[in-house]
Amino acid sequence: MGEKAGQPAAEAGPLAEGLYRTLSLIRHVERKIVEVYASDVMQTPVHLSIGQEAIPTAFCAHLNDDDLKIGTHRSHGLFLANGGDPAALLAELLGRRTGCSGGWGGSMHVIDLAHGLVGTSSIVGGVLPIAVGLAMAVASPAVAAVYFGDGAADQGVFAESLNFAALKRLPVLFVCANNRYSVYTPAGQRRAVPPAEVAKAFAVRTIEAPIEVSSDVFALHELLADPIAEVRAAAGPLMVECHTVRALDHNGTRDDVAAGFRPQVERELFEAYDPMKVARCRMPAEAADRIDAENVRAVEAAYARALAGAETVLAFDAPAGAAEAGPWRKDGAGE
Amino acid sequence: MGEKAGQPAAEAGPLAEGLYRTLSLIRHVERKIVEVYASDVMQTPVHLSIGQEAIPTAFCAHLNDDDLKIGTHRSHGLFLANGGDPAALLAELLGRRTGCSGGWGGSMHVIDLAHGLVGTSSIVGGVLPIAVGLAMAVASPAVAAVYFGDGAADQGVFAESLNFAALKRLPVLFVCANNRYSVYTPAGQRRAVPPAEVAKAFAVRTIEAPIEVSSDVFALHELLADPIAEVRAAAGPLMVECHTVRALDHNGTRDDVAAGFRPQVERELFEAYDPMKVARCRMPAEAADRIDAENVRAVEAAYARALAGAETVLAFDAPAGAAEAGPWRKDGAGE
Amino acid sequence: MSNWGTTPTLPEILPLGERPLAYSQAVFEAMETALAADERTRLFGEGVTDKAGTYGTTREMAERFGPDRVFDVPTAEQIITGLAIGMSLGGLRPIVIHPRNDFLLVAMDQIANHAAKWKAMFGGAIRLPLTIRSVSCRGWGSAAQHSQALHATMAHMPGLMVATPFTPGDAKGIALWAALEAEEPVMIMEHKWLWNLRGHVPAGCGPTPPAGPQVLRRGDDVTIVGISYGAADALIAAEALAADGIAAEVIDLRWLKPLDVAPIAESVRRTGRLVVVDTGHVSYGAAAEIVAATAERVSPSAMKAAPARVALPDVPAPACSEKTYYPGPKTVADRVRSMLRPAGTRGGRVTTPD
Amino acid sequence: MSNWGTTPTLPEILPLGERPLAYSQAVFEAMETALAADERTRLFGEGVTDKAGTYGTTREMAERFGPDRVFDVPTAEQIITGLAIGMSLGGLRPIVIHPRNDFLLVAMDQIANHAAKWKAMFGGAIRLPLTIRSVSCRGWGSAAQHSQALHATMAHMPGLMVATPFTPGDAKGIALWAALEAEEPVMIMEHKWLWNLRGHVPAGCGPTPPAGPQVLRRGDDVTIVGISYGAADALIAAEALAADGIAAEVIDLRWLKPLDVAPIAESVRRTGRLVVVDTGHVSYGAAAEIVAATAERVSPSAMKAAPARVALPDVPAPACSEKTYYPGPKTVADRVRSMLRPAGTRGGRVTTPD
Ligand SMILES: Cc1ncc(C[n+]2csc(CCOP(=O)(O)OP(=O)(O)O)c2C)c(N)n1
Ligand SMILES: Cc1ncc(C[n+]2csc(CCOP(=O)(O)OP(=O)(O)O)c2C)c(N)n1
Ligand SMILES: [Mg+2]
Ligand SMILES: [Mg+2]
Repeated sequence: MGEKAGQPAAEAGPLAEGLYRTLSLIRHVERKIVEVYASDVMQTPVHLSIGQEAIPTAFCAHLNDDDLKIGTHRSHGLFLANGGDPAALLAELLGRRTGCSGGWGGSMHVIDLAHGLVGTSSIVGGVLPIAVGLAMAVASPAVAAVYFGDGAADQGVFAESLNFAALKRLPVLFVCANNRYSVYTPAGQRRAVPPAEVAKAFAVRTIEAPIEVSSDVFALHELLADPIAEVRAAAGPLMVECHTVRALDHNGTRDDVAAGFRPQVERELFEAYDPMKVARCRMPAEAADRIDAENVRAVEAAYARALAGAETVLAFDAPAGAAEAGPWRKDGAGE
Repeated sequence: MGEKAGQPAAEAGPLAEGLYRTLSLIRHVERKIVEVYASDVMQTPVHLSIGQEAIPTAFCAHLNDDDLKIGTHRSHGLFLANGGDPAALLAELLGRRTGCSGGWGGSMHVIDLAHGLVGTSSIVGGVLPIAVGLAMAVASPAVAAVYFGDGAADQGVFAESLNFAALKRLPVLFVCANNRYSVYTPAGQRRAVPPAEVAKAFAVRTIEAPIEVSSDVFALHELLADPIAEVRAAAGPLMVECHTVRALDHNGTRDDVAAGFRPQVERELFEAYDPMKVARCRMPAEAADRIDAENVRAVEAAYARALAGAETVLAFDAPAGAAEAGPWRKDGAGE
Repeated sequence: MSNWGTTPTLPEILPLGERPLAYSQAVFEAMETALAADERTRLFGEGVTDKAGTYGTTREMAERFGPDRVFDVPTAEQIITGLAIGMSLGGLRPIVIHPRNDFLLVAMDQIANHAAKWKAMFGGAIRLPLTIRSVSCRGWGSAAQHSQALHATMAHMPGLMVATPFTPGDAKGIALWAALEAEEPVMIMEHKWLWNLRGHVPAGCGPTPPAGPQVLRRGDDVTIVGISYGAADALIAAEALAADGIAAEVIDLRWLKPLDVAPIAESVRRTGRLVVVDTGHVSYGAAAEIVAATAERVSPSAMKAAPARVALPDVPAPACSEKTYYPGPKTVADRVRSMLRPAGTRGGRVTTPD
Repeated sequence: MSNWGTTPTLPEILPLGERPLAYSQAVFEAMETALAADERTRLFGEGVTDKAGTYGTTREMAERFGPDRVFDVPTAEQIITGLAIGMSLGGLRPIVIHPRNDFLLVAMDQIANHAAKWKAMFGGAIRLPLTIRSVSCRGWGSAAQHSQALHATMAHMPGLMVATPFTPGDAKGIALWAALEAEEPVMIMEHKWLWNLRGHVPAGCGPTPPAGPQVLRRGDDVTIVGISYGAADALIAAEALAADGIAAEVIDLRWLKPLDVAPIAESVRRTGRLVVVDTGHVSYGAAAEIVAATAERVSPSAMKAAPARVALPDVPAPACSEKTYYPGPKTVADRVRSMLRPAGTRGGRVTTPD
């Protein structure tokens, strides 16, 4: 998972298959979550990537394990596109000790240090300045990347982060998945201008990918190749605003359009720009089917492995005021 | 003080004299502060406006008592240009009950409700969103105005404030006195772009006044006439970035250039663009001298009045957890 | 399935009176009543106008009172809060909602440096009426950044009034008072697990100003002070203790600031024992203040046992293992029982006297 | 004249040892030693590289260690703090300075939602070593927004270690430990009025890990716990009390988190009396925790009087009338004296037992 190549995308061949494999893996993992979520086996608030998967798939394909990445509450796609083990993600959602965060994080807090993912935060906008700090810690040619939503760009710290990255010419890749919603509040009630305009103001190189491109994993991958290479070559930060659409509810697995929380046009957008559909149109059907089938099997196996992990059960008998180190030492899960 | 006219500035006549009177008043009040500060009679950290006085003088001349204003730690100029009583300001610095804030605020927290000044904050950037809230409370054609420094524009909340003002087309006048320093840290160590660029990104109408204009009270007053009238006519927010120079120390009355805290060029800038000198060049000398002399007398009288006020002495015997209302009820100063 | 899981249905632990309503419904009534009663009120916050309507408490208010008075906002807590402060200074009476306590931390500068201090900084020359509603949540793997109860942090800041309404009646009355009559910033710290709690709620517009703690249940063996949802744990524990012949007095704190400790001290002088049940972290939390303020006021000779706190451990909330993380009625009851055992045999879950 | 007034020169209340240094000089030594000892350290904050150099504690560091390791920043506390977090997660050991506690409120989200929780949120899979220095100030009309002491607010947040070094030796040793050895975020809450306090400071690089409170003076009549500058008031008060024949034990708290109450409890079991002197506001503050934690651990029968707190009133600091606003040695001594008077005649300045 998480093809690490730099060549331009093609409709067939290993690069295209690698991209499609990641895209399809994210979709299948999240379909699995949707399938089991009603049973309450996953007691954690899930923010699904369905509809947006091409974005992490495309940019992560240009990154490697030395690059440090950070994300938000909606990071299943980032975790998987970055090469994360689906079983570790599913185990985390199941509250297992084998989960990527030992069960402590749940869906919103995933980590994968082996692949350079230093964590994700559920405080909207909170990771933006942290990403800039990551860029001060990496050694060239490594870069830092932050994957966030348009809501995060509402926060003032977005401007602070752009300013500092531009001022010090830091290798930060800001990737904004603009689904035009913060929960159920549309951009029109929140923003005077799109996030890209703010980046441009700070003289940060900015790319705007319309939904036609953001939903096309091959096109987006190609679009980002040179700009990311330039960040790596110390050209300073890069902002990428990807227009996209969220297929399901902000949180959970409900169809929130059907439930009246977002307008019908959102559903139509997803129908038109479902990245899986778009990719399949550009792939040989045989290859796509084969990869999907492999992913179905991989996800089932991962889920079985995840279920087999022991539940995280913690003891909290630390006295008031004691050092925080205690509890997870006892359990052992976190050490 | 605080001429409230809308005509274009002229080198002589009541408008020009009014502008000069305010400018000169601010200078003379602050010279008085410099004179007495060494004696420790004012036990409060003073952030002087010397060098920057033309800015509040010019924009306040376009505002009236229904307009709500808010400022920062460096607000003596704002307080006086807005029509505030010099004796109330000086009494505040002296810790008197007759001070504009009853002695509670000191130099950084001045208020003058009669003239629409709702207060000032010493937390850099903190008043920017509050100003936007003021704009939601005023009734047209009144406007809200915030006077702040370039350091405040470093804070992310500056972007949040611009965004919301632009989104709702609120009548907010953002006046930034850009002296290129936050304490002793120059803009080059803090900012990738000047504050005006951020405002432009949010599609806020933006005016940049170079130091030649910002130091010329007549020119700046004229420059702002139409734009402020348009804010009043519900055209949405306006950002004015005024390039300027601080004559003395960030805080206190020392010559910080001589002391090596800022480079020599800052002193030269002040020599070249001292707003008092600039204004006097454009005024009949007789009028300027007459007004200065009147202001000297007015300031002496104000200082004498201020000194005559009773010192604020408070009692703090409220039990733990009691409502905060207690203490100043006892003293009476705050009621 | 469930969005953040379901809010638990509590047993009927409060008298229902003539007009029993759920807590969330009581808050809803306060919002609609305040908006109808005073033109100067405004209501806003993230999601206030969406179909979910802040857990149902603001549903359809925008349609009824117009988009100028009820509106949604950017995901930017500093401007949200600063807006409210400016509106208040300009003569309006804003009600702002931060849907989770955790988000208050983004707005701390506006809340604690500005709203709290404005009146004092100007010697009382200006007033800053402002209602901030914020909800503390827990459960369903909310995890560390979505589970905080920050009322103690707020109550430590002079200039803020801080309420933790527990009964539906208080939830309505306090919100109305804050929105319509208060002259200071009032933080109303709600708790999501109280949404379904039912109790008597007077009809109409009855603002209730700050008041001292209220006794929810009488008893002579131990005083249990509950803060916010802690009062539910306390009431359920008291019921269990009664079966053992232990009569617990249960007191709902209601207001952290202003704090009226006298009724608690009076109760403790009678029972000689104090347990404080809080929804926040134990160390440097609200329970510490109650224990300390009581200790200052009650002669040590009146105490039959050392006081105790039942609160969250000093560890950020994990997404997993919530059953062992959160104290509950059993924790409270066990704590009381161990307090009634002869000295030297004590032991506890969160705090361990040595 | 004076910039924010002068910092008072304290009497010699500490043993000077072989190497007496002022507190600010001790912090300066910690900074230079840490930068020299570990390539991964970084030092930044508002004004860190200017000629004033953070009250002298960072002077010329940029010149000596280079602008990549020591640098100035925008006036934007969120990015300043977030930078430090990211650097730490990326393997560096940042030291970040917020020159006043008040500015921490702008950074609360980064500090309390992010730095504090990162380790727990990922089950301990990652460590976040991070030193945050912040100074509490007072006096010279600093007023409400420039006078706060927010250590209790920080200590209430699990995941943060919080120190209030009082002796110059601790100021150096704790900063070195935080910068070079800690694996968690450590908040070092300094106090500007300690800058000139002199005491023994070991030469070289001697990091001192968290330790329990230290006894600064022995006595059997009352235990006075001082927090930060409160320990200075306590020591001076103890001297005055000695003249009256009252022997006060003075304990410097040192670390709020982790908190080791045992030595305090032990002292109080002997003296039967406790006064806590704090630099923060009294309600919901650090003194409450010390009183509560002690009360939980000491049998009421061992107490000869109710405990007491001497701290700031629950009112934002005024620019004026600071002499009546701040408690001082006399307040502490009076509180002790009234505690030693027979019951019923007690009275106090900040807290009034009823
Ligand atoms: C500081 C903060 N405010 C509010 C929230 C509540 N919240 C959780 S997710 C979310 C939506 C964020 O929108 P966006 O950044 O566009 O991400 P998306 O969910 O669309 O992927 C909000 C407002 C939060 N978690 N943190
Ligand atoms: C949030 C915050 N951070 C830091 C400070 C310290 N400080 C006081 S004034 C000041 C300079 C602000 O610069 P600017 O906004 O340009 O105003 P100027 O002093 O130049 O008029 C700073 C950093 C503060 N008061 N508040
Ligand atoms: Mg979005
Ligand atoms: Mg400046």
